[in-house]
Amino acid sequence: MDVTKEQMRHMYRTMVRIRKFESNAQNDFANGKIPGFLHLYLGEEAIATGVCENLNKDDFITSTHRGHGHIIAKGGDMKYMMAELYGKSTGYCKGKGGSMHIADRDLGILGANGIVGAGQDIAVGAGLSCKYRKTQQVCACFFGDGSTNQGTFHEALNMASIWKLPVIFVCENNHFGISMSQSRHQAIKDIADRAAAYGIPGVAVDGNDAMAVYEAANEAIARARKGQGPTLIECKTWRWRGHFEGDPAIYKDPKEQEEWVAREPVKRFREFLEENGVMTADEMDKVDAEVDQEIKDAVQFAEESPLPKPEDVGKDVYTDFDEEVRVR
Amino acid sequence: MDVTKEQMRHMYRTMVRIRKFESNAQNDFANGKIPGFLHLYLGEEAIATGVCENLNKDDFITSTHRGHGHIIAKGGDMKYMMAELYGKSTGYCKGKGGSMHIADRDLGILGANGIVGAGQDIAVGAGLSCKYRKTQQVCACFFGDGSTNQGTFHEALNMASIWKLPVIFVCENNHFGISMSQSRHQAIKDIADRAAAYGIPGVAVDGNDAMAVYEAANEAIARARKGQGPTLIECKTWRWRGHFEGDPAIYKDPKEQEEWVAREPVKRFREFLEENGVMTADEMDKVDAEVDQEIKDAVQFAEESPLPKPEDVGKDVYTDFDEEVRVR
Amino acid sequence: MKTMSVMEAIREAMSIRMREDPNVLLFGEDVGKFGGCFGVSAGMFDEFGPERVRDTPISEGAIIGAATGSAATGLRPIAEIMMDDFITVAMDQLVNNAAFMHYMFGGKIELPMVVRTVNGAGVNAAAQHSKSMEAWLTHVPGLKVVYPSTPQDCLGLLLASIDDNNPVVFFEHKIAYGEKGEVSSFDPIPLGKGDIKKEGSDVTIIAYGYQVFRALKAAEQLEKEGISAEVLDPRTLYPLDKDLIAESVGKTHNVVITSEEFKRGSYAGEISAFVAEEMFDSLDAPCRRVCALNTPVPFSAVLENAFIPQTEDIVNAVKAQRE
Amino acid sequence: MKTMSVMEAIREAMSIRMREDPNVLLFGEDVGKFGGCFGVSAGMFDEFGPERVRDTPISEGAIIGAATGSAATGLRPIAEIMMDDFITVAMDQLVNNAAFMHYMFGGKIELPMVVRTVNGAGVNAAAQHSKSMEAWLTHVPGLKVVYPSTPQDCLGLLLASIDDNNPVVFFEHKIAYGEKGEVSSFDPIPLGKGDIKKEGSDVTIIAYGYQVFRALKAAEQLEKEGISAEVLDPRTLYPLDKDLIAESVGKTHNVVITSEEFKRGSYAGEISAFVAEEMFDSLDAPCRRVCALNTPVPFSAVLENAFIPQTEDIVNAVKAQRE
Ligand SMILES: Cc1ncc(C[n+]2csc(CCOP(=O)(O)OP(=O)(O)O)c2C)c(N)n1
Ligand SMILES: Cc1ncc(C[n+]2csc(CCOP(=O)(O)OP(=O)(O)O)c2C)c(N)n1
Ligand SMILES: [Mg+2]
Ligand SMILES: [Mg+2]
Repeated sequence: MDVTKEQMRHMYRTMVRIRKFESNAQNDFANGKIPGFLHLYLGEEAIATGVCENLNKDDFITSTHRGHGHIIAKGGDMKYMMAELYGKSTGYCKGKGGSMHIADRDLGILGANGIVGAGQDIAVGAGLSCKYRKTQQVCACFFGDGSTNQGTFHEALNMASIWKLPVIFVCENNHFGISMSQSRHQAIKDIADRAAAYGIPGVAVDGNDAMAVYEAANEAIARARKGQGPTLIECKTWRWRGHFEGDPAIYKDPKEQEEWVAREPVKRFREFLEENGVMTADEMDKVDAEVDQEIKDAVQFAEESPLPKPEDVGKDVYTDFDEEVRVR
Repeated sequence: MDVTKEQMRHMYRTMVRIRKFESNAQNDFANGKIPGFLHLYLGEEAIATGVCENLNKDDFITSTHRGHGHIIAKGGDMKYMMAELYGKSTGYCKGKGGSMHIADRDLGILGANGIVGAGQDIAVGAGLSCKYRKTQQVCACFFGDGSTNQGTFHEALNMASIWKLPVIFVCENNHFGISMSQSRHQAIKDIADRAAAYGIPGVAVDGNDAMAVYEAANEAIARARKGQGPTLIECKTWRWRGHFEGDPAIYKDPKEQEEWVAREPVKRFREFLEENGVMTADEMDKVDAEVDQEIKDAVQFAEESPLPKPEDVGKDVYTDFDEEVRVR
Repeated sequence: MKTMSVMEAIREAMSIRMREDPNVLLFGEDVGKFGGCFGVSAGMFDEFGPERVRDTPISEGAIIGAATGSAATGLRPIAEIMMDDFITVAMDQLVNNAAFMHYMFGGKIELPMVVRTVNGAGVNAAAQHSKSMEAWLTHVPGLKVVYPSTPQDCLGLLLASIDDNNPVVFFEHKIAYGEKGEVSSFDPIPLGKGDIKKEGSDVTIIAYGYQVFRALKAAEQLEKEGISAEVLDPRTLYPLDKDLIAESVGKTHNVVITSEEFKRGSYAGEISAFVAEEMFDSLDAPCRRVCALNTPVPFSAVLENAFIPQTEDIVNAVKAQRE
Repeated sequence: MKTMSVMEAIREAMSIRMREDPNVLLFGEDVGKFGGCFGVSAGMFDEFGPERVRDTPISEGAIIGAATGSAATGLRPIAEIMMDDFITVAMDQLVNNAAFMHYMFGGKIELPMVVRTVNGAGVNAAAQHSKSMEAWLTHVPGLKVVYPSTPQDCLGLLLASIDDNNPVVFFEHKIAYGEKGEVSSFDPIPLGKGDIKKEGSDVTIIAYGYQVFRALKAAEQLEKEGISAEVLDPRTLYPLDKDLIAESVGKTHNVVITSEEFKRGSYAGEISAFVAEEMFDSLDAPCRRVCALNTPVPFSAVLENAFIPQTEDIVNAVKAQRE
């Protein structure tokens, strides 16, 4: 594998950025600073990290309701993310989207998405665009295990397959769709096996191992860039929290939870980096501290940012005119 | 296999009934007696015949836009079918449905269906009902190769699989969805292979061989009645005509067409029956003649039947009140 | 007499019928042990078991398809679509099949099925989790559409919906779940009968769903300013109680309609059109509609509050109409 | 000046833009060699090749999703949904995503995409192949909705739709394809501008799509009976040319609106409501709506003819309004 030390260091930073962003969001939600539905990526950091490390700035991703990790890994700016979570006018979506709709066209982030399964066929469109315009771009499409039972999964994989589109379908199998365990929502063990239905490669990897994810994505992306079409990568992982904040997740088996938390991705990656002499504990601690500061700055930015103005509610429906606003 | 001679004789009659009904419809359409869209089942007769021979009167089927064969095989009355095609008030649907919507609840026929893929999850509902009410009923669900790229296919097979519903998914792979050949609309050869994505059995059979279809269906239905869940059966066949009457089907390879017509199901079944001493040529000719008479009677019934009354347009929207009708 | 929340009333109606009729069952995403995304079916899994309170995969199309197929073959399913927003995924099953089947098949198949789903803004859930799309459903021949407000109405109308032999879409508003009220009857309330929630003589405020609560507050405020508002809750959107509306309009000669829909193409608009078309001479002034804005539902509270048709908007509309 | 059919005009508009802009492409079911279910793209495959006139599998959701994703990333796709009836399958992609994206993302992603689809009864195709569901789309913030009638309007408005940076739903009527007319301009016609198809002074008949042709015939008949009808074709349903409507109503004081939709919840109803709400004092009589019935579309010609809003229904409505 051709991963450089620099990339691995970058991956470490990415994972820590996700972890700390999410932990902070968890607190902010508990303290009532973040409204709405909040779905955290805690425990799944290795996936976005491993995949996005392979992507260029002009590559695309589609994301889900649980999107913060993807956005951070693709280079999203925490300041604007935080401001969006807070509903501020400086947020990525000017406070119109919130946690479930963060997007950044300049970074190729085609949006978090509140509709389960919606990202899959948007990714097909992005892939079509890359192929049609004959660029070397690709689109990585993140989605959960639960979403693989939506019709969109099926239609998207089929269409990407016949058109040999440069799309990497990344299934984050955290073993639950809200309260429904994978073993109850489908009668197969490896979601990767579904690739055969479309005549495309399917691989299952340890989603808590950033290097394993990196490797699988690297191969899939190389295939895609060569015009050989899509790949389905299943990353096995675990959702640490409830489905959304506020869900006590009583349906989880505490033993399983414990086992998965023991295999936690950030610590594992730290150990890997240390063992392989890529980074020392001190260097990593330094990164941690820098990220702490980044979060602090982002929170401050968000807190100090103004709320949207009510009269802005009618803007951005269309590109060329504003909608009427009620005057009170 | 436990098929009786009587069943085989019945299968012969069914195939001939379908063949002759469709040939007659083809003519009637050409002569302007049947309006609307007409999708013929010519060349695919062995499938409906082989599957439905295994079904009881109280078993269910769901069907497609190309539904005449299924309805005849499940016991549909040609008189009411013909009257429906003619748009008469004595038709199965009182002239409200036409070719694409023939249904007969008493025979378990849950309707032809003009929406590609719609039958699949209606069949799941019927299967749920059979299982929930603990009857020994099953539902056979017919659909085309093209429809296997709809999301409904995927959702239905997944749901039927996890709930182990008594549904037999019968894919009629006639190698085309309108003008798009199977080799272009999906990157796999055997649709039966998609069963693996749901952890259920999938088998591919020669769809022009009534006995092969019977056999595969027999096994699947036995499984279903035993509570072992759904099966996907792919029946390879060929659409003789254009997609609908009026389509010259220039996109078809004449050589392929010729080869498939040479493997035509009715003639093959005749030969099989004769060779195995089930029926003599004379006996079969007699059946043919009887069916000719049945068709004649059905046409006469349809022709002599009254048209619907315009004021009936507002009836049957709801079970308990009529909709307003415009007075001219 | 019993005090209940809207949520409890809905749960009670389902439970009553499930106790009486083994062919009634509930399915949807996370309706089982989890008790539903909002907790509506909490406890029902324990009472009725996994066959009758059934978790589904995330497959809205198959959920509605399964409701249709099972209703056609002997069951009386209640299918829950977690949010109205996700009904988009199942529009084909609901419209081209469930709604039209009885007609397409010449009246020969009946579909006693209820689709329960959840509407409404006000919880900062943004564009894909906050809509109120009842207009789509009321436009469709073959569907009945119910959108009750009070606990008593929710209970009685859900019983009637389950008893109905046609596909019924039953709307619930996520903010309304906590609203409490007295429940004195456990009988079905016939679909198609509206109710006067407050009598008045100067203006008829037609409101349904959560807007009833906002309209009642508005009426209270108006009362203080000497304007007597009647609050008419149609409860069932289709069939619509046109007689009750005609009666009320015949008395007040002024109509304000409020709903949480996007204003353009709203069912409130259909009511406005029908009032103007059929009761033109009874009207002293043009009808006014107090709906949400014609924008996707925004996330931030400031914007969402501007989006939602508030109590004061109703008050202002009534006053403006009298000028 | 050239005589063209509606179908040719639509094909011409697509071809013009595809010749000019390599980022414009067409995809949908059987649009390739087959030329589309109704023949609209006949010959385009030969001119533009399989990459640009692209057959899709039967996956309407993925078709709209692919349009959305490709529009967001540099293309200007035209996606064909074979019939309006099948848009039900893709409502989620079209509404929760394509329509809302620009807003949800704070104005930062533009979606220059056109969804072309085919409406209408009259060919004995029954309930699942004959609907006119424009009301669903006009209700959705973020979509523009175009429904032109004449070949000239089809050409100019499709050019403008392709040029637009918002998702546009472009309706065609299957019976209208054969209508011929003169085409003198190959320039875009701006979205949101209506057109007076025939001047008149006694009543404004608002009609769009195929109803324009029926309305023109009705106007001719009325003329003979001494009633001067103006036929106003909004052409774009949203944004709607309210100014033109106000101008016409200010002159005629009477409005009849016709569309082939199910009457209840129709966009015709929205227009009726808006006229009554905003031009109440200009009206001599209540608006009338001449729509299809509130029934699924029946198969048999006798019933289908009763379902469709016919020329004589428009004539009758205008006359009844004057009584
Ligand atoms: C179409 C649709 N149906 C249902 C939901 C409600 N919902 C939100 S997230 C979720 C579970 C998704 O599970 P999975 O795909 O495994 O993702 P995870 O939450 O585990 O990351 C559900 C059912 C939705 N947002 N959209
Ligand atoms: C949802 C939907 N999309 C498209 C169509 C138009 N259509 C009717 S039949 C058909 C092809 C179906 O192909 P297949 O499933 O293979 O069945 P076959 O016609 O070959 O029997 C298409 C695209 C439709 N009726 N419904
Ligand atoms: Mg999951
Ligand atoms: Mg086929």
